[in-house]
Amino acid sequence: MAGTGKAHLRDASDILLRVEDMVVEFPVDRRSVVHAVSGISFDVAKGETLGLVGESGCGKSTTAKAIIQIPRPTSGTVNFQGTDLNTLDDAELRAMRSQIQMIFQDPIASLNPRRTVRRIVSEGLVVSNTTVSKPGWALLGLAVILAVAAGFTSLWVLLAGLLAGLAGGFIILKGVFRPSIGGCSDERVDEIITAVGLDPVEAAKRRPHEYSGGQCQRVSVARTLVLDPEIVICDEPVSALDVSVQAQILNMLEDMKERYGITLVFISHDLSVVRNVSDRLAVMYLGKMCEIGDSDLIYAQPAHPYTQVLLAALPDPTNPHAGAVDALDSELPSPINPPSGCRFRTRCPRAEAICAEQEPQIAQVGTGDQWVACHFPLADGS
Amino acid sequence: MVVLLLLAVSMLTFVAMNVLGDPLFNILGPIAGDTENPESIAKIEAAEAQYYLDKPLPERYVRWLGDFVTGDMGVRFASDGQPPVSGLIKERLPRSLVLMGMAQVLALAIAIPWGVASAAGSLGGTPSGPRSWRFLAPFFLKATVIAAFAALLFGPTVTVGVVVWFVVLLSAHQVAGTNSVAKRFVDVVKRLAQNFSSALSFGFISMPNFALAVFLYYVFALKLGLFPLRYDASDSFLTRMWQLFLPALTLSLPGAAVYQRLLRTDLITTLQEDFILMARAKGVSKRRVLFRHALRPSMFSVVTVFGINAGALVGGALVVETFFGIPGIGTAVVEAILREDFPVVLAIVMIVAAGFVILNFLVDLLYSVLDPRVRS
Amino acid sequence: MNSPKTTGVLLDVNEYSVGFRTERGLAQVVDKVSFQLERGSTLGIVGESGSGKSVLNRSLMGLISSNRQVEEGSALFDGEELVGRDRQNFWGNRIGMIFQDPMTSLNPVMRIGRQLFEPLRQHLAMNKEQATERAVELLTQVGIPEPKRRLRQYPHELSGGMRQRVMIAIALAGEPELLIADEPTTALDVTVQKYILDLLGELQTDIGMAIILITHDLGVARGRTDDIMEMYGGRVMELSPSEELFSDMSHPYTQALFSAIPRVDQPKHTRLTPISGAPPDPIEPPSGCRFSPRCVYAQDDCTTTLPELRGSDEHQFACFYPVGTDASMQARSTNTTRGHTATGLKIQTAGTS
Amino acid sequence: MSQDVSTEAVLEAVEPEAAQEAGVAKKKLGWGFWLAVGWIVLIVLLAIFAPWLPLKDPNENFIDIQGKGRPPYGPSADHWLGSDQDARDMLSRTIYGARVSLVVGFSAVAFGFIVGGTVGLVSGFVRGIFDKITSFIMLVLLSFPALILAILITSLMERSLWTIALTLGILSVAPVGRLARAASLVFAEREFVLAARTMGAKPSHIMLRELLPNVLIPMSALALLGTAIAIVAEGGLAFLGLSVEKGSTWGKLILTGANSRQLEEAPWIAFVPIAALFLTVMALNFAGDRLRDYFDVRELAL
Repeated sequence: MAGTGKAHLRDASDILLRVEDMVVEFPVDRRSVVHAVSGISFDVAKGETLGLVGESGCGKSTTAKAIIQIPRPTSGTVNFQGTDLNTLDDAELRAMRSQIQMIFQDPIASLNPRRTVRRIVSEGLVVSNTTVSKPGWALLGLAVILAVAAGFTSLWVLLAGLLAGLAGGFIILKGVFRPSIGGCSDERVDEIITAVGLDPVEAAKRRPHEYSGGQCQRVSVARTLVLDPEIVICDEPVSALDVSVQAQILNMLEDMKERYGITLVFISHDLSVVRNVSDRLAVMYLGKMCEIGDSDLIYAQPAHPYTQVLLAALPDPTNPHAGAVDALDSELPSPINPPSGCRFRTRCPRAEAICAEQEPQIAQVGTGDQWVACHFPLADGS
Repeated sequence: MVVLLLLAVSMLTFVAMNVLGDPLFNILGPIAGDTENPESIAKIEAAEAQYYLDKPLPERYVRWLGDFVTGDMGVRFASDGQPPVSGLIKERLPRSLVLMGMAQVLALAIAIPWGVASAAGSLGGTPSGPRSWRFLAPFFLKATVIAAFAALLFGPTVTVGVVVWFVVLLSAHQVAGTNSVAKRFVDVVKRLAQNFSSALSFGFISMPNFALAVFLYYVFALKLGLFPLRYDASDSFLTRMWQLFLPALTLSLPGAAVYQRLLRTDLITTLQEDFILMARAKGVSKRRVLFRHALRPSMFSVVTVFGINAGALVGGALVVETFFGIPGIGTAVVEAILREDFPVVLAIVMIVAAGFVILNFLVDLLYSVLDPRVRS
Repeated sequence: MNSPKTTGVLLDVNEYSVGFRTERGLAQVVDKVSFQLERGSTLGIVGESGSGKSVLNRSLMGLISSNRQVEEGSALFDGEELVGRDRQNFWGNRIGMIFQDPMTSLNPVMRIGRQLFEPLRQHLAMNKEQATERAVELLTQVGIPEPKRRLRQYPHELSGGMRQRVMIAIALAGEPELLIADEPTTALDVTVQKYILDLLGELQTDIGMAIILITHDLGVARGRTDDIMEMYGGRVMELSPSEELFSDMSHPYTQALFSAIPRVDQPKHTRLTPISGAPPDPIEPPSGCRFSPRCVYAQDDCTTTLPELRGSDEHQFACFYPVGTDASMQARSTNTTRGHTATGLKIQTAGTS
Repeated sequence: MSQDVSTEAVLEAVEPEAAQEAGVAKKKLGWGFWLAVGWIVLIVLLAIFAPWLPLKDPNENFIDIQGKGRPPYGPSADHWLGSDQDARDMLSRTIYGARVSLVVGFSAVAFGFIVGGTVGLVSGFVRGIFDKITSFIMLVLLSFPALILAILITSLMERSLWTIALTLGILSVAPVGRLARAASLVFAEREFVLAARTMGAKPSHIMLRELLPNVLIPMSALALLGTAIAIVAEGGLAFLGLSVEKGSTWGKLILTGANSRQLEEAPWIAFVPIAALFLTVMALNFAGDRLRDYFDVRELAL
């Protein structure tokens, strides 16, 4: 594992996003640093769904957030349609934001509780293409200054001034900031709300806490679709949902993909969900890439020992790999000082001496789109 | 960080006193005004020299700081022999510290059992049987205390009424199992008791300490004569402690109510945690779960407010000392401010601010004792 | 160790119901559930959230006690009636329980040793040395390396998997005859999950205690339980030996649940068949069978009469049109021809709902 | 009250969805809340319209040696709440006293909330240097014993209504600022703020549209508690004789009635203003606490 190397990157024309040698580290205290992501490279073609799979602590969510630069990666390039996002300053980055969107794991927490669902969905339009807030700020500031100045004369005037300032500010806040969304976008908002399976009339009245988890996740999807994004990164979108609702959301995601031609990066710890959703698949362990390639190939013949262990442990009722290899009886090493060489070696049933000294490079398995970073890959993928 | 804070506080007070007030006038009184007659001019120069009033402000501040750090808090603004400030502090500070210390201890001693009792209901679990001693003991305790109060305050007729009421309530408890009227009666009383407890805690929070002082003084000192009317510095140690008890109680009740409400809210949140359910599923008794498992993780906001409350406590002590006539640091600072005797004010403000900062530092240490996660 | 009678029924529950009085009326969260648990066997209780599976077990154990709770029916634990009695003396020494989230199920400010000693001292009256020695034994039994050192550590110093093992050790300390595991591995990673489930299996064979494994994941229940009881809307939908539930499922809800799960052996982008609609409201449940509003086979009698459990002794189900019988084929075809079920659920002919 | 908590908690803890489905009604505000609000409205109206009410002149002495002997007179037909030692009517003095106390209370809180609230909100979201500086300033203000600082300012400047209100306002900036910062920190970590940033929202937009509405609600519940504290602080100053020179406030009235001789003979002189102050402060506290529970603001323990 510990896959450095970029042999698996394709140079086809329709590559939308290309991440090279991305490193993300968080300082813990003066001396030590958490190596959350240490040199990840992958690419995503237009219309494709890339699954990012791994257990908790493998850095998949950190990778997702680093792609949209919240926070920015420590090093490495994130090339989106020809521009490296790392080099953009905040303003330029904000202009690109509408093209890369994100859906979160906790459906209810990712929606502002104080606003109606329809307003949340249309928020994207208000935010991305209006610069209305400048005059709003000026008016609010003026109102407060006026109130305080009047106050110097006598206390009653101060009180009246403060109240007037507050009321004025409130009206400004409500009035100026709620520009009437342009004609066309009203239909677009309603169209998308219906597309994700919600009722626009209902949505205009009700707030997030009046919706179930599944419905809230539909709102999140609608909110991103309104901006007509190129790529949507889904960070464990269905993990918090029940099986029956999970199926509804996965079907809806597939429909939205076809209808709006969006590309998905789907992050999950559940291999059966990823199997259903993704065209290509990347398996991560402790901040490194183990295996990447076409999902049919990998699920049929996992090349990396870690992928095999994951598949064997899966409690899916009809799992052909069940019990192929016994469970790992050890703990995940700490990301503050990860093992040398291949990071899986401390738990890998096939580890040899070389695994500790030398980091395995990513190499192709056979002739298909399957790449693995391991000194002793499972040739036959038993 | 702590030093920086103390410097900022002292600078703020120093500037305020000098810029806003008129130090010269405070030292010499009206003489400072008439600059014609030579004799007062001499006095003015002498005072200016002694208090370095002729020097520019920053220099005077540095000079004052130098002295203060070495323990010499300068001399008071007073024409009669300028006794050193530190003498005043030494005499009055211990008295106030005892008063405030007693108040905080009393506040916690009242708040913790009261908070735990008011939160215990949310733990569920079958209430102890009406005949078990765990039910009867607190019941009789409450009954006797209330009856005693009634006897002292309202005389025999009311006391008899109270006793009858408790007998009825006890028999209702015994019968509650079978007859539903008694059960409903018991539930109503229990609900009223809970409402009374939260109303009481609200009452203590809303009662400002000066109003509370007047009220307690009226009830306990004037009417019941339980407490002495005046504080007398010359009395024996024990009587002085007893004299300090009522003011300390006045100071502690609002604090106790705040701590009780915080502890109750935190306890109710903690009691919903999984590890409490786990403890119950282990067979741990209700009392042990409350005190051994739930109390410690719920003490956080009480400890935080304990630190912040110290600042407010000084203000409270000031009011209570003035009302009860206790010559403590509170009365000293009020007199000093009124007379703009600013070395005294500066010294007291510095001591109080230092006390506040050090106490909050100790509170932070207490966090790591309470929660090992903070240590790592 | 109390003498482990190896055979016979340990827990016999019949017509057991739990409801909560709320402003809007009685929320019937568990409705007339009946099942039996042999000594030393494992019962899997499967159901989605809101199905009542957790409330059933926690109220059986008497952990939920509020004056708004309404308990009916009977539950005999080793012959003693549980319902209506104060069950505090059962906790820990006769019934043990472990919970879902290892992060919050151990007291964060108390050393692991002390949390282990509590049941040992209380139920087995052990002194300090005996308790320490027994604690080390228990920790080794659940597969924790360097047990002595662990006793002095705090929960936050251990990983999720380790903490779950400590919780199992604590639950076993009182040597209970029944261990209730409420979603024990939901919060854990797949690899650690497999180890914990294997561990529970081994412990059962060593100690011979009965286990109730509560989970929302059919896969977790398969192969690790002797019988599976499936719950929906507070009622039992199907109760059968675990293998038989998968090979010859009878209740439409089991079939719907099974077809909604994404499977590793299906090719990518296969269309899932979700169960449309949402779980029932316990205060105003749908009349008749509670799954009828979401069931593709629903006929008129499903909406009027509440189907009782039927079928053979081992394999029971609560449905008039069990899957695979020609009655259900007939029901399905009538619904597809008229385009909707008796409860108004639309049936897309192309099968993509 | 605690018994209800356990049922919702049970339902929530045991089956989260069941709790929502069981339609557990949102905690109502209850009759206590409306009673408290009623009292506050009554006091505010009385204070504002005092001159037009059929009240006796608060400073006029109604000496009636023949009829009732030497003042102070007990509560009687023409003096409902009795009179003080100079035979002035206690009822009208208390109502006029309310004018100052309430004005000081509300304006101090208004000042504290505008200044402290804004600074806290911004520093909670922006963090960085601005947050460090403002937090240090607030810490300095907090480590000053509030009452001593108040006495310091009032004794040095001429004590008009305006200076007292401003002083208490400055004092309330620090605690309010810290609470606003805590609230802002809590909400800034929430995922919907991260979602807004991923949609390209400017920091100013996020603060105004995402954080402010969420922080405003809990802060408004605290405003009532803040007013109560400000009124008590003004009372404290008045009790030490440092409040407004002209006109009377509740604190001053309590001071005049509080020496032991007065208490012995005429306890109502002290207890009338004490009752007025106590009821108002309790009403404010109670209403504030109910609002806090209603909006379920657990993160902002006062």
